[in-house]
Amino acid sequence: MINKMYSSIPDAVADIPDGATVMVGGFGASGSPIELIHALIDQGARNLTVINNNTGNGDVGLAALIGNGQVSKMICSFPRSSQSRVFPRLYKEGRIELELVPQGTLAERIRAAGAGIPAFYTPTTVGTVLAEGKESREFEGRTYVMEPWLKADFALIKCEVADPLGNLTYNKTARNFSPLMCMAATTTIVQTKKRVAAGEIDPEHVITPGIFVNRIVEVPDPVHEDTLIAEGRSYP
Amino acid sequence: MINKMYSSIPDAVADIPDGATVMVGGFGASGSPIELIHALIDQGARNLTVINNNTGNGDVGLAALIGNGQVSKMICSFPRSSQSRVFPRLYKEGRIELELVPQGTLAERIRAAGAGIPAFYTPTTVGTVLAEGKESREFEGRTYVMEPWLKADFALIKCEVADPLGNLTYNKTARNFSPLMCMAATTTIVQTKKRVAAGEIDPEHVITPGIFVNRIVEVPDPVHEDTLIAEGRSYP
Amino acid sequence: MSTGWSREEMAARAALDIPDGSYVNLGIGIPELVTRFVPEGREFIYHTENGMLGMGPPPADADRDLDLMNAGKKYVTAVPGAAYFHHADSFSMIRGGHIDVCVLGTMQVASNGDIANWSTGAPDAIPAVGGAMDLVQGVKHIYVITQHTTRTGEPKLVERCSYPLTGPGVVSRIFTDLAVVDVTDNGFQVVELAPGVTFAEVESKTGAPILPPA
Amino acid sequence: MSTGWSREEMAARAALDIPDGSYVNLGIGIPELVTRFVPEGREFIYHTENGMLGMGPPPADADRDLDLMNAGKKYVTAVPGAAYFHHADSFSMIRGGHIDVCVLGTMQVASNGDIANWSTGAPDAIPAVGGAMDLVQGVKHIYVITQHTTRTGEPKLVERCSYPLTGPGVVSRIFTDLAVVDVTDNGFQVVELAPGVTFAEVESKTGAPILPPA
Repeated sequence: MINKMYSSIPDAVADIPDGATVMVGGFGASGSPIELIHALIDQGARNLTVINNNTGNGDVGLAALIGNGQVSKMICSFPRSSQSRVFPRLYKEGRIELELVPQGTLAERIRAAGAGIPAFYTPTTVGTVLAEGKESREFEGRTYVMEPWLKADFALIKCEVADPLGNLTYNKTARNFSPLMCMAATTTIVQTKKRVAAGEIDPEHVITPGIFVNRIVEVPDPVHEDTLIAEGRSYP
Repeated sequence: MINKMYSSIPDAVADIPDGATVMVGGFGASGSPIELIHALIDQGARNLTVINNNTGNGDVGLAALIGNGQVSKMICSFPRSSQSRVFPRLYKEGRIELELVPQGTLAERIRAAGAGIPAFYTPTTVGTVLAEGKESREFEGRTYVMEPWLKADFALIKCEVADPLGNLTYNKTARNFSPLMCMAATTTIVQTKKRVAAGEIDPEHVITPGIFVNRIVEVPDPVHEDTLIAEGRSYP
Repeated sequence: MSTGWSREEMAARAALDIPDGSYVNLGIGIPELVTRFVPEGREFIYHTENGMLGMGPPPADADRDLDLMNAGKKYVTAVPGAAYFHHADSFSMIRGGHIDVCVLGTMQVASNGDIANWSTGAPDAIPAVGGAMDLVQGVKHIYVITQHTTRTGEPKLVERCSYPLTGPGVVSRIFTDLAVVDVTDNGFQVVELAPGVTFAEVESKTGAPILPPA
Repeated sequence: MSTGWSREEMAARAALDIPDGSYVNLGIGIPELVTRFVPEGREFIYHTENGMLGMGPPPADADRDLDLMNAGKKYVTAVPGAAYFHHADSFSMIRGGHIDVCVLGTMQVASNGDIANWSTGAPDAIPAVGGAMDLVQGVKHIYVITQHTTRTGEPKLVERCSYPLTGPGVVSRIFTDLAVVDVTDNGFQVVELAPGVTFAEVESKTGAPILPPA
């Protein structure tokens, strides 16, 4: 029987090498795979390029990974928010690179990578400084810019329910970028709140089919970034 | 309260004009909105461009629409099958135009229209006669062709459950092209087997969000193309 | 100091111009107040970029679900008939022209419809764009709610934006504390003045030529 | 007439070369037989282009669901752990390189890996391509199962396809009634002969240079 379950979080992230490109699911705190990120901090891979909508909050999760000096470049749409201090500091010190991508373009570039589409055209950024250096082209009298796919070596994903084949469901708006990142990464690593047997997820309700998932670890009581921050926690 | 329900099938398709481009959901017999198609036959619009994976079977549904002389052009991936006789006859007589599009490209072009992506690149057809006349381009050492979005004025769709806001679910592989066509048509007309109140479909299980749907008619016991053909039926 | 409209009145005035049944995306700040002033007999469906249609009001603290946020990362609820979806589907709704109205705050808006609301362009600022550029290019009608001038009295309605653009030529209507202003082929055009506000005052506080109410 | 492999034996031989846990798409005809010969201890997950992973065997007539078909429009079943999805997601799996193995029938296959299996190119034929061109460009490993020659004895393994291509340089391995043949940088290479079949026979029935088993 196909079984993608791992029993240990450290084992699931053990082979992420220095220099890897890593997608991290989540939009702000919702859907952020904190346990997998903390395991990556313990594991210590450096010089990572990380793709996420944001740059983390407080001193836990993605912000802690950045704060630990493991990330050399962020690809994101919104690198600052009310509780993000780590990235802004490193960025102003010139110690971390930023590729700013509008949110919809970020989502579509990730999907394109998963769908085998090397490039597409979008109206987003036309007429702005973010279109500088991009190839533009007219279709039906309107100008669009060309955007390339965005792939990753690994994706770290949080889901609600998983079966051993890797079929996943999510909870509410914690879904956000995660189904797309599962498609776009060579190796997709998932932490699930609940594990069920194959067949227990209705085939009509599967959000991420198992073909896009490589490894799953069960984390029954995941911590939530907002809770950790409210408690004043930091990691490690 | 927003209510997209129509009580009459003829009313739902009444304004489809001559010369319209109409997407028709379904893959072969599964998911084919037979009642809506038959209403379009009764309504009589002509010179239609129809987009579907196939060209219908027997003398009912899409094949009957074509047989009735209402379709001047088909855009599809597989215009012949074991039970398709109408299209092949008209095609050989030079009375209907064909745009042949590979199945995955057809799906992606429809999605692109719904997603505001005027064109994208795909490896499909590279090195074949179907790439002739298409613009090609290299990305990362591999050749791709550019494909444009594919829009429609109307989409005729069959679903399983709908609420008055237009949230839809489908049944099994009857889903196929339908969620994409809902996105790509200016006016999406849906026949549903079952109607429920808003909120009865779990928000996690919605396949087509209501924003992509304009009109819904309840057809509690839809006929199925395979059954009609087995019974030797024709329409009108 | 003129009387003019309060923040709430600006939001209520904007809500009046949104048709029944519209799919609406609201920016952060004053635009969020629109939900409180939906005119009698109308229903709007709220879209939030992070993946939801049918967004409802904030929950009581005890009822909040840590996995149910809006694009501003505030906790929200779902109304009956809501749907969740991933980011590519969410931005397909935006980019594909399926959202009817987007109401945004802004730093500047120009008489040709240009909007600048994402960056001051200051050299030491950390650029952060989010979904703003997708929204202004994709949504059918871009409305702006803004104070007519900055806190220091500088016009926010200008001839040309000095801040980096979010998008060119996209804004159709502006709701300020002083007036409702359309962006037309002839530039700014006042369509309605707030109670007690004169056209002369609006004109003096606008950084571009502006036409009086017809 | 040589002995060689039967249709079932060809399918069984192909199945031997598919690793455990593979995501597999099967073409119509002999490739469909692969499902009957999954080697002991292995599990394959079948993908069907029209929108399903975890396709199971055909149902009894009484159990068939008119909404559950495969890409060949035959009624099928779903195994535990199956998933349904729309066509764009289905072809993302194909085009995006997520399917491990596709086993196809063919009219011709060339020693450079070209495959022609969608059209004879006859002027009066109605062209019909379906998902064939997506599959050959997207799936990681393209296997072909085919009789070594046509019914009239013409080679199907050729130097250059005379029929219109489905895709160039995409086939990696061919399972015929006479042999297992790899497409290599040096052209066709026999890797295994069917019982009772000589290399000389294979060579004489192949329309291109072919190398003997190593």
